[in-house]
Amino acid sequence: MGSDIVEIGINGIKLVLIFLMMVQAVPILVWVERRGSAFIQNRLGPNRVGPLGLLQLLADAVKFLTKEEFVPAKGVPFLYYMAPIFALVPGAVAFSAIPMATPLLIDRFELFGQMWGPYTILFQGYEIGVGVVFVLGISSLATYSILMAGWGSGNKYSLLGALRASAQIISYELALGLSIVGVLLLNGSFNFGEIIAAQQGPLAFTFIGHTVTVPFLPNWGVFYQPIGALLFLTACFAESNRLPFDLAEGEAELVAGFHVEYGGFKMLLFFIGEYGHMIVGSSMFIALFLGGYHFPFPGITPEVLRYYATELGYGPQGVSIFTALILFLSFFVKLALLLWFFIWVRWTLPRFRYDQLMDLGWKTMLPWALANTIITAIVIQISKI
Amino acid sequence: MTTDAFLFWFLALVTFISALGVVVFANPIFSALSLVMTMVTVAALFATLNAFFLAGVQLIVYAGAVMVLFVMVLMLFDLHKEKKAFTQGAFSGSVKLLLGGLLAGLIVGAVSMSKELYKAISDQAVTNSATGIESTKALGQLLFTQYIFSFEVLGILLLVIAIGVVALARSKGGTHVK
Amino acid sequence: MLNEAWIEPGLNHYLMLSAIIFSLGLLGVLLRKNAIVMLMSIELMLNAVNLTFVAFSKYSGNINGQVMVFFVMTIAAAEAAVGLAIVASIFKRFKEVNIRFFEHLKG
Amino acid sequence: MPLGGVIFLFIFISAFGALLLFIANRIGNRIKSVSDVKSAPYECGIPGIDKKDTKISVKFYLTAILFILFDIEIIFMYPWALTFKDFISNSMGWYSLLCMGFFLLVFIFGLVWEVKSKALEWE
Amino acid sequence: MDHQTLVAVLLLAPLVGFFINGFRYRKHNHLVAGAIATTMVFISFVCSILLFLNLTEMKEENRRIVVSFFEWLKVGNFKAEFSFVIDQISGIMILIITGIGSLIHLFSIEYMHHDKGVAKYFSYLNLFVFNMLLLVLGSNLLVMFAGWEGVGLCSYLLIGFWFSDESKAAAGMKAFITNRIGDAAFLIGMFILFLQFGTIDFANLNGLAPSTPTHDWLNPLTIACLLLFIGATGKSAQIPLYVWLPDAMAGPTPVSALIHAATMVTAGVYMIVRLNPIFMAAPNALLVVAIVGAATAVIAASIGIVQNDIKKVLAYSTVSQLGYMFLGVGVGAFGSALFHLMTHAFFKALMFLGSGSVIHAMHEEQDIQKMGGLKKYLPITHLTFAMGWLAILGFPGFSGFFSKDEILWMSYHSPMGHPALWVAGVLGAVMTAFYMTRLMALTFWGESRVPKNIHPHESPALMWIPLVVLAILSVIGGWIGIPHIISEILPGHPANIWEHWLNPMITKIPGLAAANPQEEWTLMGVSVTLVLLSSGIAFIFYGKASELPSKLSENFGGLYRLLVDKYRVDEFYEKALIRPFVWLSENLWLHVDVSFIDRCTHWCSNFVKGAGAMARTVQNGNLQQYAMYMALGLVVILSYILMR
Repeated sequence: MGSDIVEIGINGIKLVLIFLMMVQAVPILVWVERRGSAFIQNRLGPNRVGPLGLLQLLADAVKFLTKEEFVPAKGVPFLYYMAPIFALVPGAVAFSAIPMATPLLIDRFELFGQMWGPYTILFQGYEIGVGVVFVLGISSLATYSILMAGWGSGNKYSLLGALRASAQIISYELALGLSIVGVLLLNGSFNFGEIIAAQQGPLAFTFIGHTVTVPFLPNWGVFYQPIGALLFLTACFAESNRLPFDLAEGEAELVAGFHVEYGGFKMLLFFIGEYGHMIVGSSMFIALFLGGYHFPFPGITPEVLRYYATELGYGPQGVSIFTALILFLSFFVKLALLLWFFIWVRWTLPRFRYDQLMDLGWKTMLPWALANTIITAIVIQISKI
Repeated sequence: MTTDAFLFWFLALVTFISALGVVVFANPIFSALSLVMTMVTVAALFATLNAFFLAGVQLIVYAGAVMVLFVMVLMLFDLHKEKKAFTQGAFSGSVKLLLGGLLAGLIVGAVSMSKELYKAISDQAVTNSATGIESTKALGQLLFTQYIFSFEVLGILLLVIAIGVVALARSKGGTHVK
Repeated sequence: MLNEAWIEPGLNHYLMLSAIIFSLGLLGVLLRKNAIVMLMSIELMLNAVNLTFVAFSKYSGNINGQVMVFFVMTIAAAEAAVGLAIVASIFKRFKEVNIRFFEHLKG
Repeated sequence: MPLGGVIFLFIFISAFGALLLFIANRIGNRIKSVSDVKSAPYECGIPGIDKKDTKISVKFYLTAILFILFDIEIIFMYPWALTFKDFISNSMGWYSLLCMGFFLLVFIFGLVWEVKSKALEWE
Repeated sequence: MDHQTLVAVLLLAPLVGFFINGFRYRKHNHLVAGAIATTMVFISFVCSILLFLNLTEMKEENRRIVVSFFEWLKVGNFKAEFSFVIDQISGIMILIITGIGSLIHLFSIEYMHHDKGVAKYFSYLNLFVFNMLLLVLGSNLLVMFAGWEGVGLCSYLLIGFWFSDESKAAAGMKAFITNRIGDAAFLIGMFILFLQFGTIDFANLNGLAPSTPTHDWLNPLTIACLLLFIGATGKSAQIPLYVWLPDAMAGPTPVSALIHAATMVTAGVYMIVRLNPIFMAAPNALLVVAIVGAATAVIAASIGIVQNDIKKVLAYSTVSQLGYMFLGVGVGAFGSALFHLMTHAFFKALMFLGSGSVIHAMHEEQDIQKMGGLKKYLPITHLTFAMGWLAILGFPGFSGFFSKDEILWMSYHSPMGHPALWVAGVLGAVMTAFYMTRLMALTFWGESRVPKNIHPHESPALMWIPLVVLAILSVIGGWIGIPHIISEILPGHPANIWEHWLNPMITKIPGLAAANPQEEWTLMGVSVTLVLLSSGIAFIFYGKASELPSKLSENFGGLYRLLVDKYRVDEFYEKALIRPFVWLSENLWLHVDVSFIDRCTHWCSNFVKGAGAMARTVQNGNLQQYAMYMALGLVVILSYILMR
């Protein structure tokens, strides 16, 4: 985490900030979701509390906090309370592994009468060498929260919902895991940093000795792996139990799925978990297929930004902060657009039937992902990219 | 006490406690969740040993797949806290406990009395790379050259198991239908 | 006793930890009645062995140990799959997971 | 060492969540004694049936088992994907492709078999 | 393609055919199965040709291709590679096996097309070819033995192919069991060789063979050679183990042609030729080989005279011709024996296929008394069969003449030979001429005795094409091994390609004097004259439908009955070996087994029962207790290791 106490402290605070950022995004997203759905369905949505209904969030929070607290009679209290807490963990832990901008350089400074630094602070929670595997591994822990909730409630509907949700999640985890093999083949790395760095600049690749350059397109993974990107995004929808894959909730037959017995703040934590999944999925999609924090305009590279910052008269520390913030903005915009896409899809598409859902996962997406892998490998071998 | 040492002792403690939990929890579901915890801490221990890829695989395969299966089956079977979770028989029980203790004691004693193995060569080793990419690549190279036969055989084994499991799940249970 | 050298983790520490966890798993297999818990205890033992493999791999600088762990994980997962399928088909018919009950299935 | 950060985050989030729940518990509208009706499992209004012995489709754990097996096969592709370019630069690309090709063949055979055997059908 | 691939394809093609036809034998009709099987063997044939061409391009000193696939066994200093060698000997053998094999496969398509299990038949045939190639190509005795057992199995399967007929199933069993006796001896011989030389690799064995021959009967080398020869007598149907071969005619006729005439039965000869330096070091064993070979040649031929079943005649002829090969081997003329092996493969395969054609035409009738005058119905078969007839007679210019004459000459001329052996050989040749002419006369010439309800017809093209190819080979096949004395009078003095080719592989006979041309001409003249005379007599006897044969058989009734009963060898075996054995077994069972051993065992079992009752408390089916014992064992072993 760091070499001395201050660096450890900075990193710790950074982690907390990233987590809080994720938590804070949720009320905003809830608002966007409600307003967005209203917009799509041609109604008004929350508009009474505060301007544009923005303060609705605050009112909701207060309402959640004052809900009455009890454990269902047949429930297992420990699991009942553990489940919402644990719902928070995988999303945040996985999200922290994804780089959001270039690192910050901190000059030497004085604190407590001692000189500290210089430090290089990564614009991510922590850099993991095998980041892709790490994120997949941590995300796969999300199933437990659902299973614990389903079991801990002591209700057959919630248990059934939990089983359906987890069966769905693991089914789509196959397609998810397989759809990124193509990206791994192209990059030969599990490291998000390296994968993002490879997507810098204009679209350029070597095909059987010919170098092809498309100056107006960025060198993003989505252009190399369109099928992989599509499958990945679809699997992300299923992984976060969003419509059109929200079979776990199934209002008609399961009344709300695994969190039927939950209310108040515990329910909110589940919401945070679900949005956390969306955020992790989106940012992983960005990192693998949409060039990470790089701008969609091939001309604006981090080097160019650094050059501008130097021109503006910043020192090394200032340059790094300037660059990182601008790049973070790029990342943030992509994330926001993708999250909007999630919401948009949710209110546009109807729900699948459960057998259709399983068929899609096992019989459509898995074979396509396999085909994608094989074709990618053969093309790489032939063209020796 | 360095960070490494702190991490190790912390993880060792959590691993021990959760492993103990697997054995002593009367409710199988708690046992299973305890085992999940053990798996996660063992993954962390792998990471302290610079086997990052294996740590990830441990999370995906064990924590994310195998234990999900266990928990799912336990929930499907609707198994609650068992009144008699342990086998009866005070004598054999104590013998078994003694055996377990003896085994652990013997190994721990033997290890603690032995000298540090491999201390000299551990510095320049390939497994010591910080990011784990090199060791993962070396693992892949090895897997596809020296262990290629085992690899392919494993593929076939998995196929056989997939077929067998479907057959088992289909069976109405037992060959002697009365 | 608790000097600096002892606190700093080395190969021995990992081996001891693995031995202890292995013994716990063994006790689980020996003492628990529930067949599923026994299977889980076996997984625990396998994990302990994996830890040994990785520790040796690191301290001897030989990656072969990690490949072996990879295989062990695969086999363990496969074993769990088959074991659970068997227990499940017995449970479906007899509603029983007690290991002593399985003795009545012979012949 | 990123591991420290991960563990820190794990513990921090758990503590944070627990704290939130604790606060909600303190602030929340607490009832002295929860009535049996209120705490009964949700049953759409009809009286709850105590028996939890519901028949749950065996498909769930069958899916989970098949998931394990296929997941392992996919995990095996990761080191291959990682080293594929190295193999190509050692001009062993076709060899690597062939090794994985056989593996994938077995994989595909398994998948096709499962589909054919209707193990993946959800009525 | 490199040699490794070629050899792999050569070996695996028939095996693939076996699997394809074997797994889907209910689905394939005769055309599909036959096409697959024939193609596979033909692929092997092409590979053999390529390998052989490669071989001819090599230098004469190291003309061998060794292909090693993997280490098969390694126990102590015993090491066996799964490797194959192609040299002058095996190069020719693979050509014969795959070449004749593909012709016979082709023939079988039409011959077997009525049969239900035709795909099964072809799969067995392919398996046989694979095993035969294994036998021939193996670079050590173990691989050879694997093939040796494999061909035995295929022979058993194919003899008993129509196993619903009990006698045919019994014939298969008989072949299998008789072979087993030989195989046991072979195995022991192999062990002795390994003990003696520490290797079973042919190259090493031949290199280690002592240069000075041993005349000690009890020398391990002599014993090993004799044991190997017993193995050979089993496989190659020599006295005393020849009895299975005539019965083996129960199998389909193409099988008889391929297995029981052309290839498998020659395995014994091949084995001895392959190990010729070893055998040369044990002249006593070779003497036995020569005597047994000569005796077999005469006795089998004499039985052949009175047989009425067309295939039985050919079967005894095969036994007799194999006797010639062993005679050649026994007098040290390994090259000539191999030469005769090849020509015999040509003409005997031809005649078996011809007989198959006849049987096919006659609607499964095999009795030659019911044939006659078939010349006009089966012109092609008759013509080709006649070529085979001339070849086996040793008619000058035909292939059999060169090879048989070479063996006869060597049996006289070689220091290891003896005039008596020559006399026996000529006697055999004379009888061969007699019964073959009788066969020709009764089958093709003279008056038709065909029953009214049978209308013979010429076989379809798929059947006669192999006949024509084999007939051509039977006629010209001998010209690659022209003896010196004949080549001297021929224009251009064609060289003896055969001898030249095999020269590096064959041990020279020590003390071989230079040939006296006059002597050789004389002997050749005598034998040819006698043979022609004998066939002339046979023609008069049977071709002219005279009374002479029946008169003769009346006058020499005892001898005739003896011959018809095949010297009563089967009965003798029944009385002398099987009955006493059964008697001994019964007595042992009644007096030793029941009254003594059973009591001991009962006591033992009671003891065990008592002990088991005590120990049963341990074996209670409690899994966890078992695991506890395992843990206990672990702890004990660990503490022993630690406390040591």
